[in-house]
Amino acid sequence: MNDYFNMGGYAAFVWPAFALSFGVLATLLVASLKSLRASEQALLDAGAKTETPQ
Amino acid sequence: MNGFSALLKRDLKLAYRQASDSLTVLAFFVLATVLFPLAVGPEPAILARIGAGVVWVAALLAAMLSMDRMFQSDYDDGTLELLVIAPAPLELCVLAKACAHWLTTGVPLIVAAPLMGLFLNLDPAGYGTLLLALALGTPSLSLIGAVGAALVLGARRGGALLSLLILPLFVPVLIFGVGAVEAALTDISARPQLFVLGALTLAALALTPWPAAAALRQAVE
Amino acid sequence: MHRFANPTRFVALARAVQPWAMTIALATLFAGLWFGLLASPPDYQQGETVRIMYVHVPAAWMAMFCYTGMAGASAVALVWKHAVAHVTARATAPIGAAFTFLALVTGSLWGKPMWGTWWVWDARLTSVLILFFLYLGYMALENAFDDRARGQRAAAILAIVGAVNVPIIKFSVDWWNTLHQPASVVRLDGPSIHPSMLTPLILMAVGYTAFYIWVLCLRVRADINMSKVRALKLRNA
Amino acid sequence: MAVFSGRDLGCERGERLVFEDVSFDIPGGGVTELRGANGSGKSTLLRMMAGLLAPTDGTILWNNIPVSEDADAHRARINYIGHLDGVKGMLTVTENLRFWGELTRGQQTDKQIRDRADLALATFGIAKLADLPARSLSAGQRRRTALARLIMRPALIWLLDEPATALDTSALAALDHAMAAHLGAGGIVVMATHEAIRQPTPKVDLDEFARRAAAKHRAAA
Repeated sequence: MNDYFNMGGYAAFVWPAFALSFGVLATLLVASLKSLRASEQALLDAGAKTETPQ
Repeated sequence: MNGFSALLKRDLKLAYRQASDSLTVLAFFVLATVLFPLAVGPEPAILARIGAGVVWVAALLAAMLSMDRMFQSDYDDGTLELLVIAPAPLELCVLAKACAHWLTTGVPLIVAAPLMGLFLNLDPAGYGTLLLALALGTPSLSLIGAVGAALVLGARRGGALLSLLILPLFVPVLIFGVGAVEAALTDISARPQLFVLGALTLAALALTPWPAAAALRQAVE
Repeated sequence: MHRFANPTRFVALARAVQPWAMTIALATLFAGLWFGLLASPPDYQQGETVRIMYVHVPAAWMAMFCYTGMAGASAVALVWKHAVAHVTARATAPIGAAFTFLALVTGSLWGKPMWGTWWVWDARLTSVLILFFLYLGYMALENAFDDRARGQRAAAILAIVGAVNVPIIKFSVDWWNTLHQPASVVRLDGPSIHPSMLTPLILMAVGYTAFYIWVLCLRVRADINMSKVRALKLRNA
Repeated sequence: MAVFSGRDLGCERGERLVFEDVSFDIPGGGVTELRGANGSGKSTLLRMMAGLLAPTDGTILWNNIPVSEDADAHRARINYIGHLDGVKGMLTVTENLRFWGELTRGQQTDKQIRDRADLALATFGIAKLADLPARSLSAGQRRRTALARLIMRPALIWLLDEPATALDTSALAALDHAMAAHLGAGGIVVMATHEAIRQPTPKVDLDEFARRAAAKHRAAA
């Protein structure tokens, strides 16, 4: 199992590449989800019925 | 066409009366070029190797200095909104503005280029091609710059923003401009690069007035 | 807000598409990871580093795909004056920039073991770097104005001008790269792709596209909500 | 008889509804005042009539033909004086006026343009300032130079945005005189102003339109 993680000696390149890719995409996703929640809250505060009665 | 000539005549008259503007651009061009020997050392072989690139980068940055003010004064004093609704076509006005910018900025750079070549120990065989390449390339800098200047009208920190917008668009002109001079220096023909430079300028001449005019119209809306 | 070019229909569309995009994205990304990391052979020449291709190449494709989408939406927005198209273009920009950033970093991570340096002036990496600045220029211009509508229109024009220039930049960078071709540079994608490597690549590409649509739906809905909030505040003011 | 009209015009800037369902009909030889509180959209409506701003709703018509169908003809038909004077500080007063004449020269010769500029200077009493650089003029003198532009290019419709700002009594008299001549020749004047114009004129009251629209919304709610 251990030599698998070793990635034939290139572990220092393969794992960071995957980790970074999914890290950045996950951050983007979370930020977008958060901004949607905030906008729906702001819509409620402004007194309109929200566009999605979630 | 008389809209074009009227605006060009007025802009050249204005530039003549504020001659300091083009002189500062020229001074920047010389200064930027002089920085490189100070930075990389006076060793003639190195300077000769990077000379063409340095002259082109300095010329490009110098041309960009006065670009964001191309429409700014007309925008501030209300002339621009009158031009937008004048019966004269706005695209022609954009061409007149770009032409005035080229004459007041591009041409001085071309005239000063050989001196810069001297500073950078550029092989004199390359001077002719350098002048020709600058003459063919700088018009498209002014034309693409016109689009950028129209887009940043009224934006916060327009100058810095303008360079971020149009420097990527200057890359082809830079690559073929320097390529032409380096081809001439290695005595292979620089014709292909010069043809591409000419093509880029003709394309810019035909394509840039439309987005620039659209940008001006939405700027005065 | 009546001039908002039927936002309700667009919001309904976004809400309908979103769950589908989510499930497709998660499924294909998971499968892509599985195949990419476990179920595909190392390359006989590059060894395990070839696996980086599964995150690098899709990111580079998405960088181009998002910019084209942004330019298309901007063109629709300017021609048919659909404010919703502006919103789509504006929502696409950060996603496209993220993919471009990933393409650059993973490209550099892939280049280091092969060429020994973190950055190499390979033709495609250079073009993607310039594309990254086009994204930054779009986003910077978009919010450089006090009047939001001005920013949207100016950025839309820039996106179209940028889109026209991308092929010209690509052509000149390729030409420049072949001219200054240092002997040691190996072309980035190495040997022709072995079929067993194709499946993870395609899975990841589909996964990234579905992810883009998913996040796009989120950002568009958030943007339209905020516009409604501003309009309500103005009306009650 | 020519008529300049608007049907159910609406304008939305960003998320703000400036005005809606505004209609007007102005026959040849008629002067109309735009009335309304600050922010009611007087300048916006005037800019819309000038073609600087496309209406969000409704259409502007000339002889019942939408002006958008022939924008160039509409641009040739109007003369717009906005808040900004559109005067270049570095040029003299005459050069400023001649520029606007040359921009839309048509078949006029230089002499005709010069004579027309002299007439414009005389009409607004700034003949003695002719050779002064515009930057040394007072606000009122600059406003007179802007108004002189009305004479430089004959146009059927005068769109004046608070023309009387910074004008002294003699300038006001000159303006009235010029307007009377324009109206006598069948021209149209639309003016956004606060001063009471001496003779009673038809009005387009944007506050009235706003009240009606609000009432309609309440009725519909």
